[in-house]
Amino acid sequence: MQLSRDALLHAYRQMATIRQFEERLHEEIKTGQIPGFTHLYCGQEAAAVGVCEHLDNEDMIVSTHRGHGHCIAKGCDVTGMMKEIFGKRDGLCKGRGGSMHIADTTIGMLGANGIVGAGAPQAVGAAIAAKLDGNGKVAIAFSGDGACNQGTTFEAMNLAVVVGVPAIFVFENNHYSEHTGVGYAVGTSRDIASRAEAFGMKAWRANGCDFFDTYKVMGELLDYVRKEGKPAAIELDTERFYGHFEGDPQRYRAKGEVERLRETRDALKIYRDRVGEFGPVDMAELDAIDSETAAMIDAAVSEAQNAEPCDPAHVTEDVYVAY
Amino acid sequence: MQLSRDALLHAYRQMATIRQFEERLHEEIKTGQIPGFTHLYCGQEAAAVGVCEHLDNEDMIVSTHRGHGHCIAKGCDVTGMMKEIFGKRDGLCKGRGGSMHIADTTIGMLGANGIVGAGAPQAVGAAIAAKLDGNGKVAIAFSGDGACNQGTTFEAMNLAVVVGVPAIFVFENNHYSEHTGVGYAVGTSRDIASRAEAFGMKAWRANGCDFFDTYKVMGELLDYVRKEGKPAAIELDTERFYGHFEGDPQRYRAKGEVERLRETRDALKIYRDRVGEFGPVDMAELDAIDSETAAMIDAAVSEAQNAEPCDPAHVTEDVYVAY
Amino acid sequence: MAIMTIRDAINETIREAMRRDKDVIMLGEDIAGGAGTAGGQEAIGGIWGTSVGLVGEFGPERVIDTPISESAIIGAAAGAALAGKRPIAELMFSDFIGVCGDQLINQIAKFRYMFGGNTRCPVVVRLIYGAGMNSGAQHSQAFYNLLTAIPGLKVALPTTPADAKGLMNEALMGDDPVMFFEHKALFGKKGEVPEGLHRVPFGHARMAREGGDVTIVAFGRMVSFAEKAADALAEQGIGCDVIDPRTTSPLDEEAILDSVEQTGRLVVVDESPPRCSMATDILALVSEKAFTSLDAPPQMVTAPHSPVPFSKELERAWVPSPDAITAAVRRTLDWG
Amino acid sequence: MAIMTIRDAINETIREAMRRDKDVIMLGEDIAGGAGTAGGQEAIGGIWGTSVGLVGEFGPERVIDTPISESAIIGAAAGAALAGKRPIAELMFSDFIGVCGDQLINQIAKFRYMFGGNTRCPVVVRLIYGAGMNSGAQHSQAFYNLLTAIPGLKVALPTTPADAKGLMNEALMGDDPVMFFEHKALFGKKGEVPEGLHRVPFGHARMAREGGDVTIVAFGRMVSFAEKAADALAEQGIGCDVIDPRTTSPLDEEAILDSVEQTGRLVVVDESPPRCSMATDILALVSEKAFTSLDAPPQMVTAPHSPVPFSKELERAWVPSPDAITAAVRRTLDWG
Ligand SMILES: Cc1ncc(C[n+]2csc(CCOP(=O)(O)OP(=O)(O)O)c2C)c(N)n1
Ligand SMILES: Cc1ncc(C[n+]2csc(CCOP(=O)(O)OP(=O)(O)O)c2C)c(N)n1
Ligand SMILES: [Mg+2]
Ligand SMILES: [Mg+2]
Repeated sequence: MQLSRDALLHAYRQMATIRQFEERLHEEIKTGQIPGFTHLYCGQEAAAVGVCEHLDNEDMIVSTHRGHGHCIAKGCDVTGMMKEIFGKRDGLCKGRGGSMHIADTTIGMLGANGIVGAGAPQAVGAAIAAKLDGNGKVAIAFSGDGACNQGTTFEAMNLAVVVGVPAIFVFENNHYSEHTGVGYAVGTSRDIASRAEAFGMKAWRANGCDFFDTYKVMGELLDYVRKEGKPAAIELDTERFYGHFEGDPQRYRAKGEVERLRETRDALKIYRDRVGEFGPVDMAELDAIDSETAAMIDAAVSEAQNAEPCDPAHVTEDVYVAY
Repeated sequence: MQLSRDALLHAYRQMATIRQFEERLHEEIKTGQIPGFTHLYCGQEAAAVGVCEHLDNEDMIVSTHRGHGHCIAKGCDVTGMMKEIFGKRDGLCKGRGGSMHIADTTIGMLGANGIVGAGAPQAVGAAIAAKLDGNGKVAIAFSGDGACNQGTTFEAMNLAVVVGVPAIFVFENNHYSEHTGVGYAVGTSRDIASRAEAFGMKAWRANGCDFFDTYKVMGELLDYVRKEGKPAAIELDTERFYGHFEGDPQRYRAKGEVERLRETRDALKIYRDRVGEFGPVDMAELDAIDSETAAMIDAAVSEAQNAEPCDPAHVTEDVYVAY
Repeated sequence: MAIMTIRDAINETIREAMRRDKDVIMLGEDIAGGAGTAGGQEAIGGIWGTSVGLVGEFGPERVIDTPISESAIIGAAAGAALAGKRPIAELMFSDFIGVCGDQLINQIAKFRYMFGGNTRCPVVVRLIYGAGMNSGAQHSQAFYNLLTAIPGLKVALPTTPADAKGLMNEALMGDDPVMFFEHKALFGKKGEVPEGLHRVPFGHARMAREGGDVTIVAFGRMVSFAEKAADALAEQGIGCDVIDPRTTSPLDEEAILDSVEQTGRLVVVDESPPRCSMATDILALVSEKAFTSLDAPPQMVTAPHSPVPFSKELERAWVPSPDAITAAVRRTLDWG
Repeated sequence: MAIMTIRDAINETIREAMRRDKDVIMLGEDIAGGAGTAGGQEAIGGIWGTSVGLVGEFGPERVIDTPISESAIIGAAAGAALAGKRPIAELMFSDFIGVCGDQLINQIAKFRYMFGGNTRCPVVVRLIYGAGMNSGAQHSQAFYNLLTAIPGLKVALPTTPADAKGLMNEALMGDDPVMFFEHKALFGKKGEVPEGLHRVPFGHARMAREGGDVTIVAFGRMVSFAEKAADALAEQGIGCDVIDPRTTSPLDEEAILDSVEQTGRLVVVDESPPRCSMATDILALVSEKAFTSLDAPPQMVTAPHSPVPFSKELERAWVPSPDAITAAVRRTLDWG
């Protein structure tokens, strides 16, 4: 697999943006300016980006409570997201959604979701729409290893097979659902992908900390889905660097686990290590992207900090289109 | 496998009772005396009996909307059931439940259920109780091929594996959910049992129109479950002789399908054909059981017809133990 | 104007909508029927007969038979709506809202609000509901109160063929999610249905009877019971306003308050058990907003606080009766 | 009497119950925490800290961490109860009732009735609820109205540490299913808790304030807001009865009606949106049964008909405030 320089640099920029967005949130949350509870995507960058770099605005994704990475990878406005997470009135969702409910349907981002497992059937519906429109588009449900135990996820996989639509189930296995290990909660004999297979779907597996692996396997999957018009699944082995939510003391981790993961499973490091295999990119170019991204995130944070707060008078707006 | 004469005759009596109960209901429903809608179990007798002949009163089962067969096989009072289905005040559930809600927890029959898929997690809970009580008992969820698409069923299988309890999932595949074929609704690559396997469970398969096959395979399964304390599943290939509910015009059937099934897949015929392999039983004994059963069903029907109707004054009784 | 049943009015309205708008699609269990069988598709047309002929005309891509997976049905409808479609999802019994409740109350109802107002989720969920056919505790409930309680959902309950058409058209042409409750005992009810694109705006009550002495607000099948009671009372010289709100969310508060201002007497008839019901909703509305108009304690005629029983005698005692309505009207008149 | 938080009162009460009765078991997500991890069990003790130490004392057979499968959690609790256990099932957020709604409303609630009265299903479902922590539309709701509407369920909402203990003990010693709502903003609230087997019978309201001029009925966290309002009003010489019903099903109608008979004025404070809410339930009760006692229109102070918003300013505007309560009290006094 060879990639164009543009493609290589874009993918890196996307991952760097997610990483820096999340690392910065981790700091900002400590200051008490960010309301509610926040789930950081740090560590899983290669998963979102490895999937979404294949998509355009008409492909659709449905996300989870840990949605910042998916949103950025799908192209949501980063400043708008930052403002939303700070709860500001011109945030991407007018401060009404917050971290767990960011969406931009105009670019095929159908929504982060606070209900574990709720998104999977929605992706099937979006895929039904895509099939009817006959535009070759796909709909993707991101789910965690925990979400793969929710009945809706199973129903969705079965329904997708029955109706034969281009729905794709991306399982990001970061080995934890909250404070519980995947080895406990997923009682399956093999892995999550094998569950999808039992529903009559083709399933792939990839290293969700390695952009190149995820991107390549996802490409094969998409070729299959676009050609056959059938659903498919992929399990991405990935890692979460922070707690389940910010504030989680993470007593369930092994000693030194996070340090080890940051050493061996860091998507950005792995990208730098491997990028030479896929095209000519200079480390200095990546460094430049890092700096540009840092400046962009800086700007987004200060814009968010200085943005107008929500106006209480707007509390009952947009409940309906017309009532 | 050899069975005692008592065991052989008891199994036949149970199947004959279910058959005649249902055939008689089919006639009585035409007279308009039976309220509501009724799902007949005719054709699946070997499944319920092949499973339940292994159980005693402390083993527990959870049933479905098509529950008469399970109730009888588990030992519910047949006259009480008939009165219940006729909606009489001393019916097994005081006329408040009806065909879809027959239960007798004193003999481990935890309830028929009008909600497809609701029973499976309940069986897991009963199995949790059995494990805590350490009494070697098991809990069984009967489910149809349609119910195996409901999220609750999947969640239940996973939970049973996770907690490691003696829950058994019996899938009666009668090839239809209402008017839809199993080949359509179950999008799985192989069969229903393979879904259970994907959840990390051992699964068996048997001919659910053949008591001997079901009984034998179920015996193996129970040996495994009782020894290992783990859940297991079995898919029973069986047939439904009547419509989904009484009144169903069954236009989805092939021409002559029911006649062919009654010829080749009749549990009682198959029993008579094969019983010689398993022990010495006279056909005349079976004929005698048929006659006794007919008389018993006759008596149950006339008792039900003549029983006191419900008293409207009781409508709000037993909502709570104490309120 | 053609005379037809509610069943046929719904069928025809959906058919016309699907002809008019290729984005209208349907999902549900056995709504075509016969998928994967020797008899083949369209063997059934829905167990209620409301989708007869639709798969033949529009094909299985638009009239989608689903497995028994209500969460996936409503979830898929939600996703298809976010992607620009106008799905009609059928819940064979409204009793099944618990099986797919999250997709209704946390998803469809909230997308627009929590996503900042840029999203539309025009799903129409058809919920077949109601007691009276001895279907037992799990197949007889009238859960419109539970969904009326949820901001973001609209709730319609047609009681005539004309309203079935008009409200369905309104639902299918609006941009909000609509919970469309169809009473199983009303499917066979006949009446005149206007031709063409007949629409009934939400939030506009229908005055089923005008009388002026007592206001009766009734929901769904209870409207006809209230009419029966009103007719009997009329013979005794007592005039009842019978108000059929047609939608509970939005609710035509004005029609109710106006009538009570004139009559001073209110009876609300609701097929649900009493607690946190539409009956309490209307009593609260009137006592808060038309307090001085009330000349007698407002009355609720509801099912009791119990599940729906199976047997004929018990179910008959459970469902509110025309007699109970008459008695309640009399109580308001005999007051003080 | 020890002073402790509601969080600790719940923890201690469950611990004592599990010591007393080996049939009491717990199921939920991360209620022990750390299952299948290097850190090992009891890393957490529930994300609310209410089950700290329990897996250590009673083991993972009785304190069962589950996968994310709410229907299976409640369903398993139901089955275990039918098999003789007394399960406590935790819903991490009451917002998730839609995910497992059927097991609540069609299963647990109805077994006893539809199976003819021979069955007991003593499941206690703990539902952590409420707004005020910027948790957004899907993690902030107060769904006690939806479950109060369901015959067969009991619904408790403790507001003090003593009641948390007393109502939990009552739930665990009774034989009916109980929906036990715990407000997340109240977990840290401290108060005296009686030693020993303290029980608070269901259906008996607590009089949080006695005043005699206006009756305020408030639910859950709103009780403390009502108390705040009452204290402020007391300084202005206005005496409020503040009634904390403690359970909504059964409801202590008498306490409410008695107070209104004396005061003639009613304000109901409810954290839910208005429609088919506990606020409407109480207004209906009072207007039907204490009509002549009312001297002014009864007032509802509720959240608006919208989902719960995320941002601080919006959520603050959404949650009913002590000021809104004070204003409503004044409206009833200024009437006429
Ligand atoms: C229906 C539902 N149940 C429980 C929760 C609480 N919860 C939020 S995230 C989470 C764990 C999800 O694990 P996983 O799917 O692996 O995603 P990850 O957090 O690892 O990204 C849980 C239990 C929820 N939000 N929704
Ligand atoms: C949750 C729910 N959805 C739909 C129904 C309506 N329904 C009753 S039985 C049935 C088909 C069940 O098929 P299967 O599980 O194969 O059982 P069978 O009828 O063949 O015994 C359906 C769809 C229901 N009762 N509950
Ligand atoms: Mg995870
Ligand atoms: Mg079947």
